[in-house]
Amino acid sequence: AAEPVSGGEITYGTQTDPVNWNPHQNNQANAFLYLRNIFDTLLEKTENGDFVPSLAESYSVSDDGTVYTFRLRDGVTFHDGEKLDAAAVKLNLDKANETPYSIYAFPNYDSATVVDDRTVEVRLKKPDASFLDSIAYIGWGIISPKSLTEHLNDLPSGGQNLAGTGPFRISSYQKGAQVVLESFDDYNWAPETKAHQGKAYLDKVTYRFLAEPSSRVGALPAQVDVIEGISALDVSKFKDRDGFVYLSNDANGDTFKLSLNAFLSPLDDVRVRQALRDGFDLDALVKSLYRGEIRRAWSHTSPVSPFYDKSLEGAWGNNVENANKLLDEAGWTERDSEGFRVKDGKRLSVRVLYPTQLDREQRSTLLQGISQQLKQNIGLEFIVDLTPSSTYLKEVASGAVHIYPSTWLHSDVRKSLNGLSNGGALATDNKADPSIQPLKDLAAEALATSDNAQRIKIFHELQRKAVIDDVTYIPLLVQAYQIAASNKVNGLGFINQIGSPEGVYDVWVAK
Amino acid sequence: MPLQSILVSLSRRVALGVVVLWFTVTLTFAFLQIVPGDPAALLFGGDEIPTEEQLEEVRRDWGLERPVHEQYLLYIERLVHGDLGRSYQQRTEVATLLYSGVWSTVILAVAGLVLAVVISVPLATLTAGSSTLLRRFAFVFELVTISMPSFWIGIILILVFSFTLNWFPIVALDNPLSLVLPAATIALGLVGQLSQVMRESIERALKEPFILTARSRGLSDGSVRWGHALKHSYIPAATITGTFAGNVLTGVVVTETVFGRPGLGTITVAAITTHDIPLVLGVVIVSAAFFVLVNILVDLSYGLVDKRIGSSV
Amino acid sequence: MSLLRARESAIAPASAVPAAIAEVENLNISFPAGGEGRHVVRDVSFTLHPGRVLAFVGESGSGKSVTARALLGLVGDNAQVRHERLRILDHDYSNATQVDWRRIRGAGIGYVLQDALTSLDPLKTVGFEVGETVLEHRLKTKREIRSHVVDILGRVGIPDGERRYDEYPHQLSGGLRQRALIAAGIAAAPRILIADEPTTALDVSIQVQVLRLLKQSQEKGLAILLITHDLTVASTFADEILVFRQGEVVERGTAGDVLSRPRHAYTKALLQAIPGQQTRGKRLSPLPPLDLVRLRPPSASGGDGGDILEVRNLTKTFHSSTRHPRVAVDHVSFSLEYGRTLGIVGESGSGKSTVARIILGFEHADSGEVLIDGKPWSALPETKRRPRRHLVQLISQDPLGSFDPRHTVLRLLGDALGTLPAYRNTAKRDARSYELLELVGLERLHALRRPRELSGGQRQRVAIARALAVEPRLLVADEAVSALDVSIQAQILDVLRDIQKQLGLSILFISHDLGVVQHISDSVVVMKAGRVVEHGDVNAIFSSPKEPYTRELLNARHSLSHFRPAPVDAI
Amino acid sequence: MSRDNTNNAVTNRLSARPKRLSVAVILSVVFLVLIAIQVLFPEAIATHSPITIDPLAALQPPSREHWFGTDNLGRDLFSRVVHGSAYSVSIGFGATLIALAGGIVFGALAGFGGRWLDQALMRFNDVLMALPSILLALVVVALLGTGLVNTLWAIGIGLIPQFARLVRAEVLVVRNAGYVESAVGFGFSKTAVVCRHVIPNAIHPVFVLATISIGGSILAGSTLSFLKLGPQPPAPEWGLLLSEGRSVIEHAWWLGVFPGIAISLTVLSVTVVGKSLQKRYLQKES
Ligand SMILES: Nc1ncnc2c1ncn2[C@@H]1O[C@H](COP(=O)(O)OP(=O)(O)OP(=O)(O)O)[C@@H](O)[C@H]1O
Ligand SMILES: Nc1ncnc2c1ncn2[C@@H]1O[C@H](COP(=O)(O)OP(=O)(O)OP(=O)(O)O)[C@@H](O)[C@H]1O
Ligand SMILES: [Mg+2]
Ligand SMILES: [Mg+2]
Ligand code: NI
Repeated sequence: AAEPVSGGEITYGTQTDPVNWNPHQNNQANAFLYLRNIFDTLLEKTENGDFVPSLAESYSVSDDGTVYTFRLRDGVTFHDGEKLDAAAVKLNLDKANETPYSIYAFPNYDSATVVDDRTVEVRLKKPDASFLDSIAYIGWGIISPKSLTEHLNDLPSGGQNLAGTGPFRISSYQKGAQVVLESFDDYNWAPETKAHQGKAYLDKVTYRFLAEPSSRVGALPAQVDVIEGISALDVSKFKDRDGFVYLSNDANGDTFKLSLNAFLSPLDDVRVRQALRDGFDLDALVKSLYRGEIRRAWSHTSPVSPFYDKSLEGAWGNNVENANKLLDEAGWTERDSEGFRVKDGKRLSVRVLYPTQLDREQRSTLLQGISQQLKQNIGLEFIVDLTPSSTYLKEVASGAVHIYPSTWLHSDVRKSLNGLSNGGALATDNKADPSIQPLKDLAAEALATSDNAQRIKIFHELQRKAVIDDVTYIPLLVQAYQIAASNKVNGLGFINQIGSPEGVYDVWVAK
Repeated sequence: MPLQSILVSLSRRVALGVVVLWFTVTLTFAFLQIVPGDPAALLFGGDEIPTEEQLEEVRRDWGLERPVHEQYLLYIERLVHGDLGRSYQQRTEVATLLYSGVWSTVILAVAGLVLAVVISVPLATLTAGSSTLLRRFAFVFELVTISMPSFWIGIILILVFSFTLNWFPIVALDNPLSLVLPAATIALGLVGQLSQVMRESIERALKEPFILTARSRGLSDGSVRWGHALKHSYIPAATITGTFAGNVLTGVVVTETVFGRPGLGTITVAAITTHDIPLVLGVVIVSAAFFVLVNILVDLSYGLVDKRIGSSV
Repeated sequence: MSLLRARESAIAPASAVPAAIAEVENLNISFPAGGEGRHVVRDVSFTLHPGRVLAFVGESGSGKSVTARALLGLVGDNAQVRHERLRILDHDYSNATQVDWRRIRGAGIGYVLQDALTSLDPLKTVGFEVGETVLEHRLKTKREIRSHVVDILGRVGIPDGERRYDEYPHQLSGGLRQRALIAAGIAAAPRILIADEPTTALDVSIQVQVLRLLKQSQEKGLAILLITHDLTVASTFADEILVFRQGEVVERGTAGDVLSRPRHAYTKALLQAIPGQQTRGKRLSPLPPLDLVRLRPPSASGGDGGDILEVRNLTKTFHSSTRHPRVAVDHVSFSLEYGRTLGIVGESGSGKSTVARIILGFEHADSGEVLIDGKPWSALPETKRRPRRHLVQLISQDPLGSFDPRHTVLRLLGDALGTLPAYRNTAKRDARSYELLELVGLERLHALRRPRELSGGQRQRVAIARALAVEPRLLVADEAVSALDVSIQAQILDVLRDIQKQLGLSILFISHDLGVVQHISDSVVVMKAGRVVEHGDVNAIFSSPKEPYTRELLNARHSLSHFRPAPVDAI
Repeated sequence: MSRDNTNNAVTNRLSARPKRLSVAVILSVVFLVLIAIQVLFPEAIATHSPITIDPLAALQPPSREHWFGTDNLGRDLFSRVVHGSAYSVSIGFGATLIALAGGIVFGALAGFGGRWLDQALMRFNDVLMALPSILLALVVVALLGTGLVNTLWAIGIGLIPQFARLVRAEVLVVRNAGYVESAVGFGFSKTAVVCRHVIPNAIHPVFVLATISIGGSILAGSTLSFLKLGPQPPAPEWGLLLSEGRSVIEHAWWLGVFPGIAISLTVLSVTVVGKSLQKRYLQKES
């Protein structure tokens, strides 16, 4: 409506203090809103899945799909005064593909070559449709070569030595408290996905980490201007209320779902998995917990993804009668004193391991609700084990966990496919199982093809197999992000690629 | 002569403190070795399960493949040189991380302690040995603060004084007012105990003959309480405050979490839950050193207040 | 009662007495809150005159201190005070407010409390405490205070006042502390000084110094109210004496009259109870002798003529990390015959208790040896000594501490009896316990009390009964009567003497009170700084001491007893 | 007249000693009895099942049907609080028992053992004290995992040094007490003296501390729950209820208020009873 104005500052209450400020090493979706202010990528992904220039003003792909050539924009400088050139980009790409330094190494990456000052050539081991996703992902954000060579060890802890090319630079960082970003005056290379060009409207933004949801909600609007991560109960405080803006966005990528370990008894019997899937009323639970602010999920893949299979909606779930029949068929006919089904003296029981650190938005409560319903409806014991992440990793590695609730929030085709095709595996030990080979082949085909329609078809097939036929995944929630702000703050939005809150480049404050 | 004996006892205490520190570090080190979980897996981070080769690489990188006793010796050797190692999770110098948190925590703790003393001293002194309405109020107030979980106190303070009344911001850290509520949370955790202990010793002192003597000189009730009796509550009060200060991390962990403040408390929780061994050890060292230091200071202060102690030890 | 009244009027102010500066008429004090309305002072009247000393005497709890404190309005918040007249320094204090009282406290009346250690604030300097009165009443400014205090300290005989000013009470000896307290009492130049037991906790020689100091103040025109339970002190010092008993004044008169011609039975009993040379061989208390014949152990008669206890060349040094090693016992030798009593006297810290503890086998001597019954004792390992331990029993100053607080008297006696093979049976034990209690003059109802629920005298009796239970041959009494009132002390001394006479026990009697030792002992050992300075027959030593130290001790005592009342025969 | 004239005074003083219990103490005891009944027979008191969910009845305010209201899964809060008492009370008692046992063993060894053992044990105690109890608890939880029993260990171990110190100090005092020496004087053996006199007399203040630390342990347990390191949902442990309720306190105050009251009143009662025990003990001592 109104004309954007430059100047001013805001305080932004956020959930997460990043564990690691190095974009090559950070995998917290909730941290991307800071990183996107500080770093740019070579390309940027648009809403409809295309890639548009950012630091690279153009790119080309060789016919065999193994060589990508990037032409860099001229006149780009880093916050520390370094110039963006081909050598800097090569250094970043090499670093981003070096393990264990980087967690975003691309399996088919072969090498990068400096062709001239502004041209870089990347060679892949074999064609891979998901490469550009990585290029556009913040995980491959371009860091100043000086930072990478001289201050590599300081980068995780943030601070002034962490220099990118983004519209904001780090002014100060207090671990556990806040990070203050200030506008980078030279910034003049916004991609076309942005609403404006030139330097950011805001002079300064203070991100204050407020892990307590009630603190964020309580602090708006008197003490902060914007918050993210709003629980369903609190939404009514802002939504359609005078003086506030409320935005919500479904996440791209995967949904929040149960991954079933189909290799571990009793889940190795597909009837048991089906019964589990159909033995509870997800709609009722989601409604009571989230009051319509968060949607239930139907597929492994997010409904906003171009690969989403809409036909799965209404195709499964809440069929207690059938679930009981399936369990009877599978031989779980006896009951023990607590009312659980028993076969050969063993109780029908599955263990669900969920790290406390990931528990947000009442997810563990949802799991408890499911557990209760499964007990009441089909006599299945669904043990929800909340554990600190340090022990979690060990337990996962042991392979003795049946169910593993998770969300992988990448829009990265390859990773999505990986998840869809590994049979719901949690642990390394079943990766080589021959039974999932056909899935893997399908996934590989989807990656290799350049035909998007074909890819979508394969995706749909995989989703249906995972949810309906094999029941390796039971989708639960469509992950969503929320932002609330006082209504003088304009220009807030979400990152196209994954749907989490965007940086504040386009944000301005009405005078 | 007295100075010399103070120095002797001081150096003995410091030596003892160093032993305690070393022992603490060793014990924690041993403890953490048995904690399940592969640090290499943590180091790898990321959302995919690393392969065995990748883990090997990480282990080599961090010296984790060596026998435990070698790791221990190496750690101690580095420690002696002031090197606390690097955090697994944040891959940063532990010393830097701790330094970034320590000031905020110290300010919070000191503010909390000062507030506790400022509340407790008059509360105890004015109500000792009397049965006024104020005494009854103090009784209820102390019991209530003693029996509430401190995170709960913190949440209520925030709700009432920050979000509803808007008196004390908690978000703007540069604003000194933002310290008030967290400090009050810490203080309220201590006030009950502190004023009860102080009152007890003031009451005991008030029954002593020297109080009668002081009264017989024409001193008013107030002068007797503030001028004579109060000082006698110093030692038990300092002991409690010392224990509390030495163990301040406990109070600070909760307060910092509730108020979203930076500091050692936040670092501690993160370090433990992510199994960041070097960082945990760093926290242990800092807080044990703090404990030892506070206790030395408290002990020395006994002698300053009560000269009998200085001369007999 | 009416008789007493008549006598009171008989000794109305003599013509030589200056006008009264404080008059108290029919003072009554009760503590309604502390129990069932206890009336602790009843109809007490007295006057104070410049340059004269009024003494309150009487046993513990008789209301002396409370009466004195009524002059300052400091009886206590829970007290009810009534009087017909209360005039102090020409003002009526009948309806005084706190502000009125504060004006007179310190400035008009100086108050010196009993026990100097606890009456000075341990956390304040001596100078502060002495100057506090002066500052409170704004008689001097902060600047002048130091020189004023140093001056006062000098006047009460504390040398080097400049240095002492900044010292703390614990850095002063007992005598200096008491003087500092007096200095604080007179710092604001009051006209009345109340001295509550100013000498009780002090060694004899220091007592003399303190009293001398009070005497000087009195001569300068101060009116002194002296409270003491020591008749000797009162007799030396006071112009007029009031004898208190259970809150009432039972006798009053000039010191000479009261002490030489006591009229009330209580006063007579009090005077009679004072042990010393004159009382040797006589009973101190009006109680009939105990009948202990039933208790006589079969073996006790044997061994006549030999030594029950022989101490040879004992030496004991205490080492401590912070102080210099301290030689507590230095080549001490003595012996004690069967059926006799040996006294040990000496000033505080002279090593008396340490010797006793070595004899009891609670402490190891560095060198030297103790023989009991002619057989090795201190050299034995504890396991060998254990079967014979019952032979030597301790009666301590603090019987309460020697009883397990959880146990009843019956259980305490039963436990002790349990060590004897003859009393393995509970019924037998109980019967014997009751018998023992009766023998030491206690009643059956006391058997089910816990030690805390008994009075000091009763406790000491239980301790004696318990010691006797195991059929000992030697009793070690370490300050066994020091904590008791004169009359109770008299009873216990009588009990001890009965025991010795009738059971043929030997007693090692330790005390710093020369009179007590003189009364009860056959022979005496005088100790100083861990060494035996003199050793011999009591009469010989007390009448013609050879060593200067012994003479010094006796002199100090003598100077307190110009006025030695003649003993009164048992009633 | 009795033979001993101080006799009466003493008896008077004894009967004069106030034996009355204050109202606060009586109320506390009554409340604790209620809690004990809840712990033993939760079914008898609870109106609903503590775990049965009812999505349609989520987040209802207190009513005749649901006395304390319902939580976000429609579970009856009153029933959850009733069933939760067992958790909180076991944390209080369990942790204290661990601390008591550890403290007595430690303290007694230090008090009776030679100088060297004493020194060694006390230095070790210093180390335990130097470790902030929260860190100790966190490490124990990291070591053993979360859960009720582990929570209880985590808290109990942290309390041991306090108890060990007290036990040792008491043992040292009692060991030098007159009655111990007197028992030796009667020829009792060392073991007999220790068992009959030293331990029974040293134990009383330790029990007083134990009473008070029950309350402290319940609070510590709720703090661990707050940090997500205590018992795990759906256990209705009070601290957990409270920390779950805190985020919705503005919309559903009952979720935060009732568990909070339950914790506070319990801790308060235990503290009041403990303090009154302590007072009686001191009174006996003086
Ligand atoms: N504040 C008080 N409350 C209750 N009773 C009191 C109080 N002060 C004194 N008494 C009682 O008053 C009685 C007289 O006490 P007081 O101190 O005058 O005795 P005393 O003659 O000075 O004895 P002592 O020689 O032991 O000092 C005692 O029985 C005492 O218990
Ligand atoms: N356990 C001990 N450790 C160190 N020094 C001690 C010990 N017991 C006694 N002493 C010292 O030994 C000396 C003699 O003490 P002891 O108790 O035998 O004196 P005393 O003659 O009984 O004195 P009092 O009349 O005051 O009871 C004192 O200086 C005392 O300080
Ligand atoms: Mg008195
Ligand atoms: Mg002695
Ligand atoms: Ni003479």
